[in-house]
Amino acid sequence: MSLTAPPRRKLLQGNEACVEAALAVGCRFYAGYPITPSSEIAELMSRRLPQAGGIYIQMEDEISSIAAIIGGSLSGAKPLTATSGPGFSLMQENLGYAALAEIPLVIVNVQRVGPSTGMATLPAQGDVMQARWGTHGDHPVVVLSPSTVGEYYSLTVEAFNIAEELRVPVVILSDEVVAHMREIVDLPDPDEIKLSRRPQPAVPPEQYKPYATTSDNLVPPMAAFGDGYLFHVTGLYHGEDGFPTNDPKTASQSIRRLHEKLDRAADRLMLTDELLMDDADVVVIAYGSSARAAASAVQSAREQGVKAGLLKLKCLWPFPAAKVAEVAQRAHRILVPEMNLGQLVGEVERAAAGRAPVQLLTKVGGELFVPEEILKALLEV
Amino acid sequence: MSLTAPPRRKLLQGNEACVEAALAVGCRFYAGYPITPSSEIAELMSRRLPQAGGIYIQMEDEISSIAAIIGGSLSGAKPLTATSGPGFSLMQENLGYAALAEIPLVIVNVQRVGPSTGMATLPAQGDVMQARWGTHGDHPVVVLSPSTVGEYYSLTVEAFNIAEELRVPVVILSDEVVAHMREIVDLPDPDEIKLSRRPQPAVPPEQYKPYATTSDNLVPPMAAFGDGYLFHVTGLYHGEDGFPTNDPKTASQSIRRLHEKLDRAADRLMLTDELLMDDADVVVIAYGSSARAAASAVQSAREQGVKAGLLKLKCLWPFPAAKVAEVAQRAHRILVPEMNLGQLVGEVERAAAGRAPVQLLTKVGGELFVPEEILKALLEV
Amino acid sequence: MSTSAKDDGRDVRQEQVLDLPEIAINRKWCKGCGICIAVCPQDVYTADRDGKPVIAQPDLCIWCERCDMYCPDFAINLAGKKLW
Amino acid sequence: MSTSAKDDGRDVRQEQVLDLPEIAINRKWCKGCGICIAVCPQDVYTADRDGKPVIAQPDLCIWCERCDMYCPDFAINLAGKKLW
Amino acid sequence: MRREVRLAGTGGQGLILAGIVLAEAAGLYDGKQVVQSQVYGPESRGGASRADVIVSDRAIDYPKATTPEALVVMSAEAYAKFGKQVKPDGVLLYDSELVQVAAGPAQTFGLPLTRVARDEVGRAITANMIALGALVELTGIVSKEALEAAAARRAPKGTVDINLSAIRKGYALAGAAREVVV
Amino acid sequence: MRREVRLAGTGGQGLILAGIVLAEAAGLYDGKQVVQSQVYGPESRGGASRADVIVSDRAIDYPKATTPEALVVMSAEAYAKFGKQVKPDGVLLYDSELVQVAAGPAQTFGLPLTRVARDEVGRAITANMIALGALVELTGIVSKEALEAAAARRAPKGTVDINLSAIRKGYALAGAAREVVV
Amino acid sequence: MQTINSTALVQQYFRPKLPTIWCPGCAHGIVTKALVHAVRELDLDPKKTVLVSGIGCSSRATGYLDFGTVHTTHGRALAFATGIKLARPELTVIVISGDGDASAIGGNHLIHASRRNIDLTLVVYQNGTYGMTGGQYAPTTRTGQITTTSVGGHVERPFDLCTLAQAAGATYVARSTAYHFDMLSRLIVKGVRHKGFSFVEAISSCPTYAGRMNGMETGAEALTYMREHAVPYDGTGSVAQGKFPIGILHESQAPEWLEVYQQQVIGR
Amino acid sequence: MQTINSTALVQQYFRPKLPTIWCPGCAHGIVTKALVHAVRELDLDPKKTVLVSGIGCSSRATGYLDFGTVHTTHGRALAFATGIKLARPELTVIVISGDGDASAIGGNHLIHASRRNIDLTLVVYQNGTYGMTGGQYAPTTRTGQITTTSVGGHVERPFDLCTLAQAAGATYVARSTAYHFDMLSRLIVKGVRHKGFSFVEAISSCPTYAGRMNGMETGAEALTYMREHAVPYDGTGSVAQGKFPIGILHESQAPEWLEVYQQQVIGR
Ligand SMILES: Cc1ncc(C[n+]2csc(CCOP(=O)(O)OP(=O)(O)O)c2C)c(N)n1
Ligand SMILES: Cc1ncc(C[n+]2csc(CCOP(=O)(O)OP(=O)(O)O)c2C)c(N)n1
Ligand code: SF4
Ligand code: SF4
Ligand code: SF4
Ligand code: SF4
Ligand code: SF4
Ligand code: SF4
Ligand SMILES: [Mg+2]
Ligand SMILES: [Mg+2]
Repeated sequence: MSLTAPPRRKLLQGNEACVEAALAVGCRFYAGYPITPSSEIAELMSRRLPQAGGIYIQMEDEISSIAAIIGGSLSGAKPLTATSGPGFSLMQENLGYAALAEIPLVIVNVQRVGPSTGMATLPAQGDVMQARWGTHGDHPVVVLSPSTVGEYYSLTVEAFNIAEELRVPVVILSDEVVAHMREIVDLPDPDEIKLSRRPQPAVPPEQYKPYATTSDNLVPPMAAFGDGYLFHVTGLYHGEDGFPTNDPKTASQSIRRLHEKLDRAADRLMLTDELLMDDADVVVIAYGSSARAAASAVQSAREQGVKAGLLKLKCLWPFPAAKVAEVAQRAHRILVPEMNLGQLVGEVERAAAGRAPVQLLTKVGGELFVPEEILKALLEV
Repeated sequence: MSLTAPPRRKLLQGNEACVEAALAVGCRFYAGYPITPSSEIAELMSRRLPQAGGIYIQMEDEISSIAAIIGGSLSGAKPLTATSGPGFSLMQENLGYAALAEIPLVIVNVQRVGPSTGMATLPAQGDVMQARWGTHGDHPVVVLSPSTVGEYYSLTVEAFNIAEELRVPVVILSDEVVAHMREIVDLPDPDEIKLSRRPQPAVPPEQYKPYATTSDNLVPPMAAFGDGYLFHVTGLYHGEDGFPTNDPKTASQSIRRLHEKLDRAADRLMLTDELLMDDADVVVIAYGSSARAAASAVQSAREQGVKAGLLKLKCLWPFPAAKVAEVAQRAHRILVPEMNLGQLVGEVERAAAGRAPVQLLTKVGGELFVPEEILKALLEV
Repeated sequence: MSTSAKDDGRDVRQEQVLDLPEIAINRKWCKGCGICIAVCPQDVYTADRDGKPVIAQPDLCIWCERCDMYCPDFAINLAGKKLW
Repeated sequence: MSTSAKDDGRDVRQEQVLDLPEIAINRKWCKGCGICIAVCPQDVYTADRDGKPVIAQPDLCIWCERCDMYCPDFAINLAGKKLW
Repeated sequence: MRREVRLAGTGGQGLILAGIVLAEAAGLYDGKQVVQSQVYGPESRGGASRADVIVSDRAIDYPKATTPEALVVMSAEAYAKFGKQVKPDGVLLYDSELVQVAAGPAQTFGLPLTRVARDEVGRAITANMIALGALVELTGIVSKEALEAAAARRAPKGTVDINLSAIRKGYALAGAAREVVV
Repeated sequence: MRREVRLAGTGGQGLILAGIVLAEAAGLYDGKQVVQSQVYGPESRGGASRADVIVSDRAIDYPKATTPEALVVMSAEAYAKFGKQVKPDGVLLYDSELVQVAAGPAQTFGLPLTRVARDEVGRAITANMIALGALVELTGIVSKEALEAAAARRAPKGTVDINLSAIRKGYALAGAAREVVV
Repeated sequence: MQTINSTALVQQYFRPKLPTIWCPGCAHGIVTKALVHAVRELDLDPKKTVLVSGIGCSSRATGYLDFGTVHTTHGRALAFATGIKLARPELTVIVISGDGDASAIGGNHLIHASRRNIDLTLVVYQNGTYGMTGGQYAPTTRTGQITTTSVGGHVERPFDLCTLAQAAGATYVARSTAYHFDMLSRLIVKGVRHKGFSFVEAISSCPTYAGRMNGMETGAEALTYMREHAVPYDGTGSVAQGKFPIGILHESQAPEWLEVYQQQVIGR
Repeated sequence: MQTINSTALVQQYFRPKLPTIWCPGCAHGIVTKALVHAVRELDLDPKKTVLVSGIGCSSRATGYLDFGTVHTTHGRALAFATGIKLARPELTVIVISGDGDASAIGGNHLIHASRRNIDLTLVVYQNGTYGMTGGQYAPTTRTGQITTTSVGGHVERPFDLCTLAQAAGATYVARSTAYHFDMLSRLIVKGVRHKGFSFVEAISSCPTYAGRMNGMETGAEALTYMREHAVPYDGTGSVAQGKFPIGILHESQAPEWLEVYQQQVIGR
């Protein structure tokens, strides 16, 4: 037993990696309602948070869970909640509130098979479009999707940082597979973890306008309650001063700014990995667990002489349309495997705009793609 | 005062037309929760339904409202609820239930400006994508959108009939403008109104399987509670017998059937109007209130020598992709005006697949398009 | 209460002590609901055409504060230091 | 209750009247929770290796119905017409 | 031809009902296309009230009034808000005892609507019908027969006569005023 | 090279923990890539239990075991469910007192895991560690040093020795059995 | 009450779906048996009876029972049931719910159903935890209790669901336990016969989580706990620390919703 | 209590946003005044005080008040407030809600906040209707009352919100009316001082809908109604038909959530 493990190398379950990352990046408030396959996040948080002086509270449902973390964020916390499809559906109204009022927060949706109760213990990628469009009205949202436990960790860190930097709700769309499997993660040194913090007001309280922004990134500084700044937060359309308005011009400007804010952060939000893409003729565009089978298939295809490549998307929304358009320009064919009946493929087709044929591979019923299924499609002519 | 009005000609407010149509097509159960700008539907229903022997109940929120109408449908009623964005967001979880369990019902969403509370008394078309994708998991849904009071009437009749024929939840996406304005409607003769009824079991109770289907349209016959048939209804994936299953094959088949069911009804669900489309070079694709300004603009453009045409969509989902593809083949240019930041335009682009350039016109902030805005875009070269 | 007593810890003699309040009506905020008129036990107010209060009989005021208390629109203020 | 009395309106003599129930255990449904064994006041059952009941001393049964009543898995049935 | 009119004042003056009567006159009795709309919202409570009516021979595409050819204003607030939106050569009809009107490009007709309603017709609430009568007299946007039929249809039981007499007062008042203007 | 093993039995036998120990042996001490997974769901309660471990030198793309080269079964139910999925030339290790195994293409090793745990190691719950020891002896999927280090790391306070001795019993049992088979 | 005769009960009222998914010793099976026992006593026609449940271990009961059955979404069973009943008043509608289902996510529907007094009977399988998701704390978890999200002991106070239902307006409020099987069954019978909304709290168990984490591994221990802590309701509700009253805790008359609606609104 | 002095109150605690959007005579303004009067009495520092409201006419109050203010989504004010308080315990958090907001869509948060006993004060502006959406019936609408969705008279029974909050576990429960201004203000003061969850029902009015449809057109009539129907709480709560008790209806001590959590969970 002279062997010693590298000190920061850990075997972690996906949901556990998420919890550790959240703690490492400064999350000290969690409000949630248990649901399979996300409940480990709640359970671990209930133990780990108080150790760090943070607070775990179980709310009466998912509606109040997201409401509570919005409240926590207003008090200055970096808050987290975790859920799965049914709970995510219930969170939609308040998710829209967070988007409009520009509240930094992170929601983990561990996808299982939907709609409705569906198949609670089996994985799917069926909430991709919902994550973008689930609440009423135009609204900005950032959606990340990990395919390994290590990514679950790093994207959780990213999620908090993006939320804070851009004052936007960030959704982590994981799934039952990545949530429950264990993999080796080399935890970063705490000092090396980027810890973004929402921009703070530079003006004294009397001059503070909670939605006035002078910076290029269009993100207004955000005071916390108790910091001495008095301001109003509302889910009504509001001007720079935060107060309700029915003025079409102000309303139009403010909703456009929210979207423009994400447009300007396009580079920041372009999180992709490329595998053998340099000379690829046939490109698989995949994300989450499906990307793992895809990676395997792409390598096998290469072995069989097909110039296959993989574009793995780690940030699904905003969708990297420019990148996909560029891929479509070069590739002969694009394959999109999804554990749903075709969701993100719509965006791929839209971005490809006829430049390359886009083929959808679907897998539903609670099963992962096996590499052979994707390989078969890669080898077709 | 010798003048007499045609007996079935009425000046109706949009929401009133919806109520009259619902009653005419056999709706006898309403459960809802008031919200601007839909509340007139509740108020009128509360008066009109008991006159017809039906029941109006106000529930504690929108979640229970849709739950109650699902229950009502299971007891054989043709039920209705009406809401607006915030309530529609709250209905999403149970809307998924209705889709998976194939419950006929109709939901009216009178769109106002979102996200969140937004601008409660001003119109928008911001819930178009949500209506398709708002709940978690793959699910089928039918979405109709009226642009006149007369259409509000006729599409309400259609909505109930489609819901019954296909065992699918149908959403009517109206908006504050069409809901609150009054127009002349020639009410159809009651005898001329089509009254579809969900297919009834042809087998005796012992042989009844609530999700077994033998007909080409893939719609399983539906018994009502109290009719002597004993069966189980669940939001879990289920086999033909209605009981939960985790079997990937059964699960996959059943979710695919739900989607295939709508595919097979494509003709039934292709509800479009064409204006000057025969030789149109520049085509406006519009729906709801925006289509009115578009119609005006198209006519003005013609007067100015531009071969403009309008394809008005009355059924937004399933999206008439084939039709749009065909239009894109012929047209030089497609214009899509939306009272949002670009929603259905994504589907138009996807269907056009690069065959014709697609230009989005957005209008947000609670204002309608004025015809001149669309005209200007039509006249551009 | 006696006039010579201290009130709020300050010497009451330094302030102007009145036996009638100064009634200020903010006509911009007033919505003419008529509450002040209805609750005044002394008929101090009458209504103008918009239902807004007109101070008709200031001398009858007993400084009961009802109008100030019940005006839903913060449109009435009774200023001054009560004599009693 | 006396054996000659009518029960449920039917003549009890036409059925087989027993002073011991026939205990049937459905081993497929039984999950070996041990409730029956624990609640039996007469130690009628012992447990097999899976914790499922074995009818060890049927004669001690006093037909109290606890095992039937408390088996959460509908795995025990006491058949027969009670003597009393 | 597309024609737009607007009736504006405060809640309780019955202007929405007047808009509906006008719309029914056009749509049910004159056989025209018509769109009637009004403003909703927090402001509508007790505060401002407004009804727009668009009448046309062919389908009405755009459903909102943009530059009404005739505007009836029955409160100062309504005048302040909408007074300038009336068409240059249009008709601005106002209650001369409630509203003060400045000179502008529209033809202005100040009529003592509420006073006549109260003192001559006998019920202040009929000011809206007097306004309708005057409006129709001045614009001919609907036929008088249609207006009267529509008003009779909507009038609460037992008030048909009083409403019709109010309308006719409106014709008369406007007729007289026009002569002055012309 | 990608190698897959599966441990299956009933809840309470500690097979998930065994899977984790194996995964940590590979990942933390042998420097391999590893994926450990298990089944969740209603069935997992009290009923069947299963842990899969995939070990590889390079990144593991597909995270589920498809045809494990070694299968440990500790209940009849588990054997019925997974017995056929083991690789043709693979290893089928079973508790000889709990499971009856039919002939098949895999090499079968019936060891009295639970009995040895109870009677020789002194705690029935260590059957899982005996199984791990045997598995490693037969497959070499991780080094023995790594296995022991990982087991020591996860062992509750005061139970390191007993767990290690169980593992070593596993080596010995499997070693003996292999000689019989070979 | 007749003898149990589980086999006959199963034959008459169950679907061929046994065994259940419930863990060994889980009292949900006993509560279900008491419920079906009551159905037999009431001689309900399965064709005119609908059982509605939410989501949770307890809510799985509907799948096994041969009636019209609906397994709805989490917390919403009462709202679905409201529609089922209103659209077809001749149906007998019984709702099965867990404590989490009925009082966490579904708490609002519980109080509103209590207030409205529509003729429904709700049976809550109360095991003080969310069994289905792995034993986290629930609104019914006792202070100090260990759960998977309160490993050091729970800090909140639990609802007294009967008190809550009564305060919200329920006209029939009763509690029994799986151990007090006959009483439970009788209380359900009375609840179904009661015109208006009936609330029955059935103390159940979760050996796998709540039990195991709090020193009551077995289903039998849970039954003993119920025997030792339940005391018959004495009309005041005051019981010794840690004990709880069982029996009919409240009964009153108020107009049933549908009856009033039919008379006063439709009949107008 | 000091004199009202509305102008001083407005200057000290209001934003320059008056007049309000409330209809003429709506008592929401009076209740708000009583609330701010209490704030002055408590001498709360606006920088350490957060007011949270839902959606409704009443919930618009937060926009006028110069504190940290949040106008949340319909029914969810208590849930937002929970997060605000937990993440920064030194804040004084007061929640403003309508009866619809608090007890229709928000009923579940009401009972859970009552149970948890986090140190929040809830003031419900209770006017027996949904004013904002046009006067439909609410869970607080009296039987027989006319509303825009019960034109023939309402058929349901209303909640007694105080009874409900108490049954759910609230440790401070009080009711007053806009008419009983001083008492209302005092009850709010005590509620804020009370450690734990405090529930204050403030009977308000809706002249535009509830009033007009039920023969009380004016705000003044509504005040008269309050005067005539409210009776001081006598310790039993029994009042004549149609009357309602006002005063502190319940007060008890229970551990405050954050205190226990900090001691027993974090401190472990
Ligand atoms: C919207 C939603 N949130 C959460 C869940 C996860 N969930 C399923 S059952 C349950 C609680 C079950 O507890 P209870 O109702 O007491 O039933 P038990 O399992 O204890 O019998 C939860 C939280 C869900 N299915 N849906
Ligand atoms: C989710 C949702 N549903 C419905 C509404 C519409 N709505 C706004 S306020 C309100 C009720 C207001 O009643 P109450 O809380 O009593 O306040 P009041 O206006 O009477 O003061 C409703 C139903 C909404 N905004 N959001
Ligand atoms: S203080 Fe009293 S008496 Fe004086 S004006 Fe006001 S209400 Fe009347
Ligand atoms: S109470 Fe206030 S708002 Fe009402 S009339 Fe008097 S001053 Fe005006
Ligand atoms: S009936 Fe009673 S005595 Fe007989 S076996 Fe069952 S529990 Fe034991
Ligand atoms: S009570 Fe039933 S399930 Fe439990 S051991 Fe006995 S027979 Fe088996
Ligand atoms: S988890 Fe608990 S409640 Fe669920 S079946 Fe098992 S023992 Fe029963
Ligand atoms: S609608 Fe009613 S509650 Fe709302 S402001 Fe007007 S009077 Fe007050
Ligand atoms: Mg439970
Ligand atoms: Mg209210």
